[in-house]
Amino acid sequence: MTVATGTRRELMVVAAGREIRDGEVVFVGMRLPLLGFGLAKATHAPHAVGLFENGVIRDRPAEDFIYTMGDPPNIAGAIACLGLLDVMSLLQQGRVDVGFIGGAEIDPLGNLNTTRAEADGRVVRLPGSGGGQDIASLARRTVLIMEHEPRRFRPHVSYVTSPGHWPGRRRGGPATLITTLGVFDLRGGRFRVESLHPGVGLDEVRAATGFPIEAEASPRTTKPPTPSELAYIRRADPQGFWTGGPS
Amino acid sequence: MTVATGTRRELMVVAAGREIRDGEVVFVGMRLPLLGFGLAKATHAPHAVGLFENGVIRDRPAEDFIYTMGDPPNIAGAIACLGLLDVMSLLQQGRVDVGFIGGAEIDPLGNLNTTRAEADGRVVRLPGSGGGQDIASLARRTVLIMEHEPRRFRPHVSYVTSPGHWPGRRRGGPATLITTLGVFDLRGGRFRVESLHPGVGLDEVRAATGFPIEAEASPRTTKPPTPSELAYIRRADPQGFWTGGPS
Amino acid sequence: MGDKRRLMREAIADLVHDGDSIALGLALESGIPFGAVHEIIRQGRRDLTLIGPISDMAFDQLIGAGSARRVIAAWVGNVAGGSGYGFRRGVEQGIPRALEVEDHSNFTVGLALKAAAMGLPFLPTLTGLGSDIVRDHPRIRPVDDPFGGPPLLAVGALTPDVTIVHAQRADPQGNAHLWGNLGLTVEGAYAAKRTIITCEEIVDEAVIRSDPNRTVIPGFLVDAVVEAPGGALPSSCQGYWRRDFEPFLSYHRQSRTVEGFQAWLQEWVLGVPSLTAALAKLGPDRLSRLRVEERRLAAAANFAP
Amino acid sequence: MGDKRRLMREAIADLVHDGDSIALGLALESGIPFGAVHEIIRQGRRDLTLIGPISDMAFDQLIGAGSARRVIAAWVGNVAGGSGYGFRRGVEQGIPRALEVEDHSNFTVGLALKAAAMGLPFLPTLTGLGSDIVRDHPRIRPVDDPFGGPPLLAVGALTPDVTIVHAQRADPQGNAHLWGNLGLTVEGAYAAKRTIITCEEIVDEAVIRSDPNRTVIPGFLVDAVVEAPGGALPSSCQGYWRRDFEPFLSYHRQSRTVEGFQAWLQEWVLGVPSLTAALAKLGPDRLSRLRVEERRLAAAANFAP
Repeated sequence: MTVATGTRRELMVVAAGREIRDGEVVFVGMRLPLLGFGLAKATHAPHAVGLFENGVIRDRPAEDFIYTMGDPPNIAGAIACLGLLDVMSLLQQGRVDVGFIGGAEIDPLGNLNTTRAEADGRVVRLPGSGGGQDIASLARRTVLIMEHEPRRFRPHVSYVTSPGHWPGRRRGGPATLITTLGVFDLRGGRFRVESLHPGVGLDEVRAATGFPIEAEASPRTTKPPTPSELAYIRRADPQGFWTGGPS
Repeated sequence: MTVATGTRRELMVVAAGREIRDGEVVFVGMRLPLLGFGLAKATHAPHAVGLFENGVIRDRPAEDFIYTMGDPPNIAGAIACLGLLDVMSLLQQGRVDVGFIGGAEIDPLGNLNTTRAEADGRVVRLPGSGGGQDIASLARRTVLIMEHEPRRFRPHVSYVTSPGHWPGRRRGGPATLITTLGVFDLRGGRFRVESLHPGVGLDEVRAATGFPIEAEASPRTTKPPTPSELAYIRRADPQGFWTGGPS
Repeated sequence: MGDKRRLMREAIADLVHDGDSIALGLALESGIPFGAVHEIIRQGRRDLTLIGPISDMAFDQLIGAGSARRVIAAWVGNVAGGSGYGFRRGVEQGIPRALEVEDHSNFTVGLALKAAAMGLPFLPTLTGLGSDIVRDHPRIRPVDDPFGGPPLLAVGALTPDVTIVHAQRADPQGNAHLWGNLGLTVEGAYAAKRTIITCEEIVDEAVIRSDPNRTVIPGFLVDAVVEAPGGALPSSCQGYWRRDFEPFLSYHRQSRTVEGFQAWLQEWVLGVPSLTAALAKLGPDRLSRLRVEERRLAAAANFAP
Repeated sequence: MGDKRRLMREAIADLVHDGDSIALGLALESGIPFGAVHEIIRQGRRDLTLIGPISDMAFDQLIGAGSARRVIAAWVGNVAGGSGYGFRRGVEQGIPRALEVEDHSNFTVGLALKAAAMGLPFLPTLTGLGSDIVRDHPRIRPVDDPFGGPPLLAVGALTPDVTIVHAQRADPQGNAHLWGNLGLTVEGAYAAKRTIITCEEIVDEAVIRSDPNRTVIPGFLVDAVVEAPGGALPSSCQGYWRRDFEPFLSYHRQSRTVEGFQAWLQEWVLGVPSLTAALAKLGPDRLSRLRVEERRLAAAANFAP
């Protein structure tokens, strides 16, 4: 793919940013969603507020590149530095409109597993929930970010770390899934293609997904980044630390 | 009573100070206990720490006279200014060794009423618990401070604002009662004269107490303030705002 | 997040309605937003539910003025004087109108606000066992320890319609810096549906962002920020105003009778159009005695990345 | 309150015992007390239970060194690299020894510490409903809402034997000033039986008293205060040290194999006598690149009475 339309990860950043509406309170997280938040702030959502689970509240991106949410540039110029329980309490109150979560495995209901997986018969211990379970349980809606690989898309995840759509849910649930291949609408417990990234075909997606998915005969193409969106991303991630890789 | 031995309220301050042991964590409160805390710090308990329910933690008295615990001199030079729930949490943890409470009415079990009293058939609404119920419930021991008047010492208080000794108690309870007439030992739910203030007789005390009290035939006399104790009190309360009145 | 600066009159008119529950005076004896309290009285609000830990004079004034129907608090009176006569007349005689009281301790009213601030229906506690306060209490019930320990009490969540806080400074978006004793201020702001900040100074956002740990109330929880220097007088505001002791005593004396209260109300609230006018009425000498001129600054804290 | 200043070696020797539960890294990726962590390894502690929200490399090192028997955490790994190989070997293969894991989310481990900090047996929450983490969990059970709402989960109290915190500064009595993101630092210090503060600077008590709102851990909760500048490296310490990114990546590479881990352990922990020696090993250029020289000071806050 040419520089003009960006790498797939750049596409994912743009798609993530588009999930944020102006004025919303966003549980941000790191990597692609962090870039998406900054992009949204710089474009269509200037009044969005970002919460980080370490207690940091920001209404604009850090002035320097950060590797973790605790890095000093994420503190300097923050609106507030509170405690973890303060931001989790805001989440539990229902004051957080949208939260971003990633996972190692996903199933059709948007359940995510980040705790333990099986690979060729062996159990692989994954790092764990972090704040994933909390965002999945308590945000008004969630946006999921995944590498689109067959081993990650399973009819049933072996362990539900971050619950998706289930009968007992009281609030929220997965709204959108953004992968390396496309954007999917998960509202109401369905799993529908919303758009495919440029150059990605429906067959490729079905082959990379271990369960049936709904799609129109010829799905829309994910709107590529505008030049100014690309310019923003490349300023924010100059080394391509997060957005480099497969184009 | 002469200046040499001090007013009764000065005696009460000294008695309150003597209830504080070195190194203890003290839930202070205002008026006489505040002076008692300062006196203890200045004499036998240099390492005591004082908590105030507004969230202030001090290890020495305020440098100027304060009318309320929120007055600016009580903040300046404090160790910490936390929230009310932070100090209440320390209290609930059992980290507070001793707390001071006053009341409008008391009964033989050390139950205190600061909510509503009956006077000549009419209900009189009192200000309420403040932190009294919490200190009474949660401190490792409590020291009660009262005006010693018949209408205040009742076989049964009409309303238990701050619980005294009762079967369900899990911790602490009233240890000592300091009144305008003497000092009383309330441990274990008994009500015993420990000492009477200089010039006070047992008959006077019995007449001022609406229920039977235990006492030795000739109770000890409350140890009067030393000159240096008196000097401290008169520096701390130069106008006699709290320690003036009936000598 | 948008500019939330408002005049006191507008903020009270738009955000405080008849019948609302209002939490204020949450820092106990300091930082009581008397400027907002008196504007509420001037605008003739009715049927308010007043929420706080202890209330030093402010609730007594609202009750005496007939603005309140209900009080949810641990202590209502006048810390310097003791009893609050307006509160007593309301409870004992229904003057100027019947007053309901939901009694609490400082801890239980704090836990009620904290439960709401955490988005929970209740928080457990050990305080109050054996007290008459918790008997037949509408917001306090027994709860079992699911881990087999002895039973506790559950304090139900309390969500004020409005919380009013007096802060030292805030930016136009409502991000507020507070220091000194905080009491239940933070819990009250998180718990409320709407929050009004009155403050000594509205400052540039750069001042607030220079110390994010001092921002105990983030602006996205705030609906209006009102620049109201002296808005906590006669209570103190650390670093800005000393406590003005005399008005607490004179109010205590005057309010002993209904007539005395009405005279006080006319002279200090209804007869003055605004906080500014009330402060002017104190006169420059009084104000300069109360204003903190000395500076004892917090030690430097470096936030450079 | 007495002078609590100790050397790192003394503080760890006296206050951290085999079999203890230890909470550390409570501010998540910043302020991780690596100096204390490596001293614990040098002193050969065993059978430790490690408590924290996410752990960025520190738990992985303690596990790889054989110091830990159990982990109570929400996430264990290497934030820059992903998986923690020491953690994986412990869980998957029992290398160097079997490792038990009590899985949590950041919120539930925080509530477990907060319950202990509040002196409660549990705190209720809505998080985790529908998750496999809470199924058959030793510390999480259903609890009814006594006010009739839908059922919640109760998170049982977690009381660490020791909590270790890296602060910017503290006075000799252990009154500690912290700024930047706090994570679960305050809850961990309140919850613990013993607390060790390592800090960039031990300062005169007047510095601490100049800003009591910055004292998030009062000294009477602290057992030892250790002056350990750079004691959080390679993690950051706001206003003092930047994050040293390279060691996280090189440790991630080296620890992929047991041999690589042992080489790292020998070079950076067992082979160096102290934190001071480890910092010297980094060299002056590296240290000066990491040290924050710029000053962006918090806006003045006046505490004058």
